[in-house]
Amino acid sequence: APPKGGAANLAMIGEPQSLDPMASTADLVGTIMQHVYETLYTFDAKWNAIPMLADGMPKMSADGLTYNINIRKGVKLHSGRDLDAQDVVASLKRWMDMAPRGKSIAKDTASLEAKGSHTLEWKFKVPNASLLSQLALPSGMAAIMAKESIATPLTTFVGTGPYKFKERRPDQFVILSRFDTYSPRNEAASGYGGKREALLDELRFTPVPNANTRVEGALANQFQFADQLPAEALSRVEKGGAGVVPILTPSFGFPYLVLNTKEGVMANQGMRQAIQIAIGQGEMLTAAYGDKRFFTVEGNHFPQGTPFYSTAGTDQYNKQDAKRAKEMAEKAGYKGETIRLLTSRNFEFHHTMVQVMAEQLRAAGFKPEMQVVDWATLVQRRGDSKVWDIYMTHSGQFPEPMLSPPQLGDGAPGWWDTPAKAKALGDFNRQADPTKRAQLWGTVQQTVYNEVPYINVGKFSSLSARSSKLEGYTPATWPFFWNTGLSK
Amino acid sequence: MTALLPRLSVRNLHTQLLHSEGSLPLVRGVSFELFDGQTLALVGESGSGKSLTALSLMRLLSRNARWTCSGQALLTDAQGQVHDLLQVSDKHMRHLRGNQIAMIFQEPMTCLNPVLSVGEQIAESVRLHKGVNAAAARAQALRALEQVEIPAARQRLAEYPHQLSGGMRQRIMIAIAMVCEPRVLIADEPTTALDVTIQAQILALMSRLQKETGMSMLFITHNLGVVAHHAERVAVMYAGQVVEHAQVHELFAKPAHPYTQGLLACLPGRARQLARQTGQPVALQDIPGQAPAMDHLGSGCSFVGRCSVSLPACQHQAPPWVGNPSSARLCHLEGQP
Amino acid sequence: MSWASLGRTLLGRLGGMLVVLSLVSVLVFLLTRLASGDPMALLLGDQASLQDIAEARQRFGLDQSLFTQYLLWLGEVLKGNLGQSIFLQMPVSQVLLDRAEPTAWLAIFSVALAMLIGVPCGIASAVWRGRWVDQCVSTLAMLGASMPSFWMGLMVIQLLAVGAGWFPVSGYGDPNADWLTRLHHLMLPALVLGTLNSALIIRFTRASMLDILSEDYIRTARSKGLTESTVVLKHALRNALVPILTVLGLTLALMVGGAVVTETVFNLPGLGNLVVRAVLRRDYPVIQGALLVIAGVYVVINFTIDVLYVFVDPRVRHG
Amino acid sequence: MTRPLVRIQDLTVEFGSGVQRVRVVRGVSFDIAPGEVLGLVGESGSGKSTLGRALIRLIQASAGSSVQLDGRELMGLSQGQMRPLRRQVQMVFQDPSLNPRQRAGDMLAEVLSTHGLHTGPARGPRIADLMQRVGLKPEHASRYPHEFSGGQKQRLGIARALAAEPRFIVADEPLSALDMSIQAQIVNLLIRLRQQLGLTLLFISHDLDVVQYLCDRVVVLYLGRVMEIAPTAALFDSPAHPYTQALLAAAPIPDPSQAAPCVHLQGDPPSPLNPPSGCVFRSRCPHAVAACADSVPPLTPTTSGRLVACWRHDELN
Amino acid sequence: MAEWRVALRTLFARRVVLIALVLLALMLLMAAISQWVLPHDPMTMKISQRLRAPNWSHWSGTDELGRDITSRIFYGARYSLAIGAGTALLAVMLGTVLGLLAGFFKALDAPLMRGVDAMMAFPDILLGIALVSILGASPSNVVLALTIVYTPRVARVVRASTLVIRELPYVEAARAVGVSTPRLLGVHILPNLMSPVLVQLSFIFAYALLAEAGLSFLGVGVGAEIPTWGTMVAASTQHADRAVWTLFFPGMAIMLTALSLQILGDGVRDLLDPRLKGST
Ligand SMILES: Nc1ncnc2c1ncn2[C@@H]1O[C@H](COP(=O)(O)OP(=O)(O)OP(=O)(O)O)[C@@H](O)[C@H]1O
Ligand SMILES: Nc1ncnc2c1ncn2[C@@H]1O[C@H](COP(=O)(O)OP(=O)(O)OP(=O)(O)O)[C@@H](O)[C@H]1O
Ligand SMILES: [Mg+2]
Ligand SMILES: [Mg+2]
Repeated sequence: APPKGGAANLAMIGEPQSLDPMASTADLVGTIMQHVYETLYTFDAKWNAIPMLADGMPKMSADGLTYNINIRKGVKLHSGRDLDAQDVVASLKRWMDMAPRGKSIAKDTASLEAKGSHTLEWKFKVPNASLLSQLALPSGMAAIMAKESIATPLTTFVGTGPYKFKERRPDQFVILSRFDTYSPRNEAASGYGGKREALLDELRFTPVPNANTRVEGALANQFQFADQLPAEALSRVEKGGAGVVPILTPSFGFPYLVLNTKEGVMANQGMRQAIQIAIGQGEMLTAAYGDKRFFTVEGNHFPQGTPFYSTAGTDQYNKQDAKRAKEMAEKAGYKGETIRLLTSRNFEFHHTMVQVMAEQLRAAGFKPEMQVVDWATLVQRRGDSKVWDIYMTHSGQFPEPMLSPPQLGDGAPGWWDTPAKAKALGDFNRQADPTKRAQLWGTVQQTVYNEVPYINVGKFSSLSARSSKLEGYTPATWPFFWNTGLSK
Repeated sequence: MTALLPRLSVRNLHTQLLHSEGSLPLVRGVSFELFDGQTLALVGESGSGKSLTALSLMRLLSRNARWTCSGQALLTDAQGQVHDLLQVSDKHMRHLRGNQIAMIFQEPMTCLNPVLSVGEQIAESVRLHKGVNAAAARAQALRALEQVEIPAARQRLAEYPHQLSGGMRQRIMIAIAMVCEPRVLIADEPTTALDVTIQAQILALMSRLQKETGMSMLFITHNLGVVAHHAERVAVMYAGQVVEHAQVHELFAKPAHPYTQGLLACLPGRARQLARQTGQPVALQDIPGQAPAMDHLGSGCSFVGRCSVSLPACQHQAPPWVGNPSSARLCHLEGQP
Repeated sequence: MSWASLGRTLLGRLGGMLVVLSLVSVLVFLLTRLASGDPMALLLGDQASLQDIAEARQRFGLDQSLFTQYLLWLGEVLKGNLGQSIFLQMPVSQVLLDRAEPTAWLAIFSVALAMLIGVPCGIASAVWRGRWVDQCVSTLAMLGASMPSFWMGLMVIQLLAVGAGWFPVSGYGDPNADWLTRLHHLMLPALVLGTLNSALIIRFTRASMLDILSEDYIRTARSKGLTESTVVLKHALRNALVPILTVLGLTLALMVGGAVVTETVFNLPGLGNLVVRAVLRRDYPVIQGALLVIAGVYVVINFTIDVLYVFVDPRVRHG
Repeated sequence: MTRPLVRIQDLTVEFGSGVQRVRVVRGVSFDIAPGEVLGLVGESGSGKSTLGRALIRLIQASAGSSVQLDGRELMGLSQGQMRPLRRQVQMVFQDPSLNPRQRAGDMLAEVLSTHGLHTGPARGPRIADLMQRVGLKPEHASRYPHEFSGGQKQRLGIARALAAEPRFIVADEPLSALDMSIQAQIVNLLIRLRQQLGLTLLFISHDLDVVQYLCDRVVVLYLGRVMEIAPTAALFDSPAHPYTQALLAAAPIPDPSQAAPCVHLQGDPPSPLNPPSGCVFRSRCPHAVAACADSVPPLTPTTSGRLVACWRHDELN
Repeated sequence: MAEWRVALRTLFARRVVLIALVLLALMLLMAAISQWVLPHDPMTMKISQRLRAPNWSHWSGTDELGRDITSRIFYGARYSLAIGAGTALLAVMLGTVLGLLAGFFKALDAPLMRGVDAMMAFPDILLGIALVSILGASPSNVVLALTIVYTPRVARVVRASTLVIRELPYVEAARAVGVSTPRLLGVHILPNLMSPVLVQLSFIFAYALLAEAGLSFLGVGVGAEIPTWGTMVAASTQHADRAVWTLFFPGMAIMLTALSLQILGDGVRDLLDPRLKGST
């Protein structure tokens, strides 16, 4: 086992938006705060939701509308007190109040109450198949916190995690220190679940927005862990000697293009389909990542071997057929209007892919116009249906379709809202049986390929690097550092 | 008159400005002798090379341009040793400058360092040349200030140039030049920037100091009134050359060179005098035209274009010196015109 | 008259300074608020709905009119309260204070380095104007002023930090690092900034020395028989002190916020870096506070220089 | 006596404000008759140029001042109202007063077009005529100022003043930047123009020699106040005011056989910031008594059209 | 005429100035004719050719999209030079007008100059960032933003010169003649302060080039797919460790151009230096 003690410098991609895991859905917030706060359920190595603070899986009523969840006894909060059902209810209510995912759960919730000191009862109006995944997700986390610490904004961070919050100096570091009386589970560690043990005395999350600097710092052994390195850095990290170890996580996430179905040229479904035919995702990914190990050109939204793997509609993927696209556009009544491509430079790969795409569209006779703004502006602008036609973004590759992209839900930019969508997703979400649900996903995916509210570009891997001294590290979408130690 | 030793003897001084396309002769064969206790006035119009002559002797020509100097400038110091100012090493020259030969400049407003106190500016020269300590140097500086008749001298030592009036500053300049009791003082238009009443004060002061110390003075000016009263001998410059040497009385009574004659005729005072003598109004005489550009000098006399009595020879032949050493002119004309 | 009128002059300057500062406050506010982009959208993350964002805007008072927001902000500023960072959830003054240290040290080191390089080089190139020394120094100075600073920073990192391994690549050391470590982290950025800024100082020193060396009083000094070094170092340099002081203050003031690019390249947690990040995440209170402080420091340094003139230049002291 | 062309009454000019306020010209009054050449002399800083500039409204005089041109008051006029009158009053400046980027001909044309004179085809010949009148070749019209010598530049300055066909010219030290031989050329030119055009001239100078030669009457200024006004011959023969006496005595006469100038005045002129009370000259006056400090001596007429401002004038003469 | 010839000869006499001029002329020429002579199309992507080291076909290698860097540098020159020149011209024009007004009309002086002071209190890159974020990323907006950044500097220089020139005798002489105020400003003052302005022009040109690169680096540059040198360098920082040529060559283009401009500016300044006048 890795030794105990020491402090690790962890180079992250930026400053956390907040330390309140409910206030922001940003991954970085979850990555850091999952060490402080725990959730009722979490994911194991195979992306199954397994209990964390919950004692076991929920007891569900026959109609699937009532959940009874028992909470583990004797779990210590950072304040020293034992966790009870009141804390959990208060926390979940806050989550349903603040966090976007929580809000959508709240819409379906009839009531949530503590039943006794360690049990809670959750009643729903409609069945919700994705509940446990939603509760397990570290981003926009349904974090369980001490009820007396609950405030908006949070000023103290009292959770149950293996680390407690020590200090934050903006743009310099967030320091977490070991929680000595942490109450671990007994199961063997798997993914985020099972036994957690804080081996390192201190975790120092250091924001290093410049990717190159993260690379250099990792190579110089200044950081024990460096998150999300550019693909170009792989060969250098590999050659970096014994000191650094690259961590390649395949199918880490997927870039996607959102099309404006509400206003403008893209409101026309025929046009959207034409665009889909015109672009070549393979070329876009190659341009953005270069190294083949970094991306997968495939139209299935979920990787092979996972429950939601389906090839429905993928014959529309990576066509790059300029001639057919031109015909389709003509048929859809395209008259050379400019197609506004909104993208930001904050993620270099967005920018690169949109550049390539613009070329492809041009080749197919479209008139694309790139609007490169900074991320803050993009996020603002995409809320206004008048000012864009297509924008580029990306998401983590999550195990549950409803976690991402938001266009599958209601009201997200793009404003996809058609009878076909309502039908496909309605069926999908009402189905509680996992196998049937997996089949139903094929229909949703087909609908997406038919109506083109968004275009999945493919999958990309992530590259991180750790010092070879950092032992026991398990690659994860939201990197965590329990069970991880520094060898001498 | 007793046979005097020349204190400073300048022979055939040539100063040329070097530039990318060659050189421009600005001082062309200037020679003169400066005797002990005497004042030689150097007069001539603007641009005739008066200042350049002085700066060449001091080896203080502007460093923004490149120059060559040739000729001889023999300075006899207080110990009787002779130095050729144009040949000695830089180090030696620094030793002579301020010590044996000093200079005061035209613009009292800009010639003093604005950020050093008056006392320091005088005393540093003493420390350098007399090798005395700071206190002694200050004492000497104080004495120098008293010598130039500055009221409340002790208090002035600590003041800065901008606190003083123009006349006062020129006195400071004189104090700086005189503090090491040089044998030769070059004064380049020391009063041109001053009012007449102040000018009279400064000139009186300089005469007094000269009498007291017995130094020799090269006095550069274009004010003929000043020349008349403060110089023994005069050298008239035109286009980089001395065109006439004369005793001051002689010069005013019988100007020999046509240029000098023209110059004197220009003076309204003389025209008035003449009018008074003859009893009828006299128009001002003027010299037509203007001095030639130094880069367009022909081989003949440089004054030929403006001369009313020029001969054919003047066009192409350099004029010879006419007359005796104490009174001579550079002219083709024979005898008195 | 001197002290009284001096006081009046300074008082006048002080008044001017206040006018400038209030203009600065308006500018600062306009600059931040006219920018597109929404801090709330960033704060809430990618999954937040438009509805969430609108609610958050209301919570932070961003839905009020610009003018109201300005008045509210100004009122707080006058009370000494720069507000609360949207993104960092702490008082802006606290954030600024945290960042002041690296920036201050960086500014001091790089200005010192720039001076050490710039002043002697500037003097040398003025004294030997037109000679090879001058040609070399001038060309080098201009080369310095022609390099994009991040370009030089990246190059230096590749060479001295990654290649030779003499310096840390980035950052400001561990949270509880001692000052030696800090110094070590500051050396490369200070080297970059110092070299680049020395270009300005060389140029400035050279120009003012050239001016001064052709002054009449330099000829007077030479006519006393002083050695060339005394003439240059005592008579000329003293006079050049005033312009050099000006450029020193200017560089220092500019460095406070102007090291933006270098701080970003080296990931130094300084003020410039803060502003860039705050701009990118539209953290209005921080942008406003930081810009106000940076501009304020600039104005105050300029004022201080004016006051310092009094001690350096007798003409001002007695005039 | 004919009506004066220019009448100055109580002309006062101030610069600065607050404690820094300087009164550079104080209550100056005099007349200039048509065709007269009036000399204005005085030490540097005594306010000669300021007076000249205030006279033609280049700077604003203080309230209460009055300048009449041919009976017409100039002081209340706006700059717009003043512009047509500028045709009648012109100024010649000390060299260099030429725009280095304007050709000589353009400069003259500018004056003509400003006042709408000699429009159309008449303009070219007029410019040539002006150039010739001041002794320049007409073909020089296309030259830039730096292509002229000092004397020629001054001629151009005079040509510019003449172009407007003025009745009155203020010449502010037009000779001081010139060499002696060139000075004579310009003086002769001025005399010739005066004879030909009947110009009235205010001639500012500190060269007493030239003033004596050129002017009909002389005004002596000291620290912004008039000390003495007298016909030239009278002034130079028997200066009445102690200051005038000192001034004349200090000027060296270019003749070694004459007596060397003697030093009448000690010390420097006082600062205009805090002038002496009473008679401004008393701090340097060899004849000053305690009473001189009490009040300002008025300019009183004495013999033969002479005005003197001195309390002790009667005693001393 | 002769004046100009002498001036040019003096300018060319310094070899560095000559070299700088030749370099600038070459840049301009390439920018002008690039589309006909370049070996590769600057915009065509060849993903299979990405990040190739310099070779015979690609003298400066290729970038992350497989585009030829040499071609892009020359093609980008027109944007970079246009941004630099546009900024310099606009800033000089605006600054000249402001400075002239402030220097000439006493009533305007205080208000205008306080505003200028306030603007100058912001470090230029910060002001640039803020302005580009307001205006949005595009070449014209970068020009606009940088113009706003540099105008106050010009205004200060021009004001100082105006204050001096306003008091010069020939301006007074023109007033005495009755010349109208606009003509006074346009004919007598403006042409005579052009020399410092000319020097400013070339310096601001250089600064604008650098500032554009800095803004791009910080992610607020001209944006889009416009190949300015700044965006090229900024994009290359991602690959600098593996493909240093993507950083090196555009950076050199910026540096050499900025250097040439500054040498030129210095040359012009020296030329106008009265201390050197005596030697001509
Ligand atoms: N530093 C210099 N560089 C170039 N030319 C110079 C320099 N100094 C003087 N000259 C030229 O040398 C000539 C003589 O100048 P000098 O200063 O000796 O004249 P001067 O007789 O002293 O005139 P002034 O009475 O105006 O002082 C002039 O034509 C002048 O233009
Ligand atoms: N614009 C101004 N602002 C402030 N003071 C001024 C101004 N112009 C002139 N003065 C002051 O007014 C006084 C008189 O100046 P003026 O130029 O009229 O004197 P002057 O008699 O013409 O002297 P000079 O013979 O030197 O030309 C001087 O003390 C001068 O400093
Ligand atoms: Mg001279
Ligand atoms: Mg005057």
